[in-house]
Amino acid sequence: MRTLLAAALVCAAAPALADPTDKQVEEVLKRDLHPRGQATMDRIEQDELQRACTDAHDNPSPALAKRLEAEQMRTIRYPEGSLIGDWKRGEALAQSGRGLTWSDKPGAPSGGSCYNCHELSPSELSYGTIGPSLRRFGKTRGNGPEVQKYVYGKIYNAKAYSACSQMPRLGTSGTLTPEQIKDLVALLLDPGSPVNQ
Amino acid sequence: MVGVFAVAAVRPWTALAAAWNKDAFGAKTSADALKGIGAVGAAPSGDIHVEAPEIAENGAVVPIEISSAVPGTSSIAVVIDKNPFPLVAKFDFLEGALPFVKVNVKMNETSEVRVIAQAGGKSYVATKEIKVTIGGCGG
Amino acid sequence: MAAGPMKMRATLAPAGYTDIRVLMTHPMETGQRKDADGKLVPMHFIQNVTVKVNGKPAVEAQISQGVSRNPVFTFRLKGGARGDNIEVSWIDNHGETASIEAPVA
Amino acid sequence: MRRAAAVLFALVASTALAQDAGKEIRRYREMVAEGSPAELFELGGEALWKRPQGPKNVSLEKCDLGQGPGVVKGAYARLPRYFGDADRVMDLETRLVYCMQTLQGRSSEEATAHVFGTADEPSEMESLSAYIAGQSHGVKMQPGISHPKEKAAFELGRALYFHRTGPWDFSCASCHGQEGKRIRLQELPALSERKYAGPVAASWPAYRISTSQFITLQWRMNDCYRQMRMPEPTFGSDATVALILFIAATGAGETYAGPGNKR
Repeated sequence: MRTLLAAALVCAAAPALADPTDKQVEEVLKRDLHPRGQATMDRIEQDELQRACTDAHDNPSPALAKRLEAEQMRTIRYPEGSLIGDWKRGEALAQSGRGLTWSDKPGAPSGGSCYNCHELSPSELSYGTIGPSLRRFGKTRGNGPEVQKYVYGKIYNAKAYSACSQMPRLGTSGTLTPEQIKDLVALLLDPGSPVNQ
Repeated sequence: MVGVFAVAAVRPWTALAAAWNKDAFGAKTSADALKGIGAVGAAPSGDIHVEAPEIAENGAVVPIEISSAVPGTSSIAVVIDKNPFPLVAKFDFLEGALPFVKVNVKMNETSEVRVIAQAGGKSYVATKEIKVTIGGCGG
Repeated sequence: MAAGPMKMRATLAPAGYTDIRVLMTHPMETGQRKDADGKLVPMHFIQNVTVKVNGKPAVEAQISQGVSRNPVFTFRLKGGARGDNIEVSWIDNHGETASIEAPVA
Repeated sequence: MRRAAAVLFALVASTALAQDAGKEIRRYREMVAEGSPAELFELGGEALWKRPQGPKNVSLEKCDLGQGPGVVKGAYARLPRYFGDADRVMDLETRLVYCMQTLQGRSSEEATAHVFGTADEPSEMESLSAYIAGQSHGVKMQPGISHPKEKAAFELGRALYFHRTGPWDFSCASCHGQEGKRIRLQELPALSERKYAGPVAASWPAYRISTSQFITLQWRMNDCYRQMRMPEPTFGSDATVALILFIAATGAGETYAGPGNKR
């Protein structure tokens, strides 16, 4: 493990700053974090959306939110044909919290981490509550083309629908493949999925 | 609460030759484990009290507190159906001990947990299902 | 990690029994776990635990790899008096042993 | 009970089933906390504190944790704080590394080579933390918040807490930002609020049941950044100390109740 106590002792001479700016925080992160595995230093650079949400404490003005959402909407790529995959594979993806960390194998398929924040299948009691419950999602909202498109898009880039959402942009960030996202759409919408029982 | 603490000293095992029921602990089914400890046909009993959470967020540590109100209880055993080796522990209570024990056990998955009390040559059983879940991010 | 420290507390409970809580440092390996290099860690677990009061056995336990790592047990003795000597000892499947003694407080 | 139950938070559950699950999980944690092996790590840490080590072959017993050389009682409850000799704000582990360097003559690399232990190889740092923190049990927590560098560290910690970045756009507040939320079954305290930060600060460091390992706040920061999909925080860096001070100072006034137990 790399350490920098000695370096930190030197850095401590930096002047005290009240309410550091995003740029200053970014400089601190560049100094005090180091790359490990696939977690490289470029991840420290904020994009425009992250900066806007940080500055707004995740509560952007309606006008700003609208502009950010429109920009994010343009990142969504819909595949040809059906948006519904295999709910069984979707359930496994929803369970898995792996992917993109320095301890995950680079290139190995990621999971969706869905149960970390959402209630889905009734048999899984260990679910998080940061996001809304998705129980009976397809049953209450239907599973026509419009709903399919919405669910696919929401998983692909949640920020296109809510600018400062806490949900990762799972497609835009390259976490999940289009096939995987289709499997998650099936988990939510397929009448045979346990989510809709 | 004031406790008395001491640190262990490694020393020769001084008890009588330690007996370990290889057959019972090596059994791969609850039925064989029960046979191994002579508890086939144990009668269900409401006098065995099993205090355990219905859901454990980690199968590596599942606390179980057991006491028996069956008169003359001489031993308590814990058998977990879905574990690769179901017999987890057997406690023999000699003169001076109350038929009580609290212990942390491992559970591979959600399972029935059987607690066997033996008294006067007879066996009694209480069962409880404990669900094992994932506690945190899973990463 | 092999056998490390043990810790014990023996107290007279108001309800008239002696409460013994003992902590043991032991890996309690099942023989099914793989280490960081992907190699199976051999089975290594405590098999017998004995509680003695003033030198006389009161509880004799046989346990398996199904007991959690760093085992903790609570036992109760009928009655008892301050100063009674409590000794808890264990032996594992490698023949390693440890024991701890303390008077009832 | 001295090792009374781990900190538990009100749980807003969406269904009756989930409410029962929450209740049962609380019961589970209470039962586990009664027999926490944390005490074994405290014993191990005390032995390490007194063991001569390093090129100078001396123990850490003369280490100044902020209350004077060798004073361990109550020291943890006053950390992190500014140390004039190092001219920097330090948390417990950063200070221990400093003492290992200055008293024992050890290199920073050697002293921090194995700071995060495993069940098979517990770390010296974690055992020492268990011992020292345990010596503040029952003491009111008052980390340093008056020196200009303490104030600057607090402001930096708060800014880091809300700073969104990385491939998943996370800040600390993404998870620890609202009341009554959880990840899986794990409650997520909103650490920017006094009523949540206090009990949390008062329960670290802690024994982690799922890994049979003793964990510290430096470990917690490290693993949160891992799960944020970010690069790794350098052990004892100003960023980690600033976050720890932000949480500790936000929760100041709580009586230290650890070492605790975590899932």
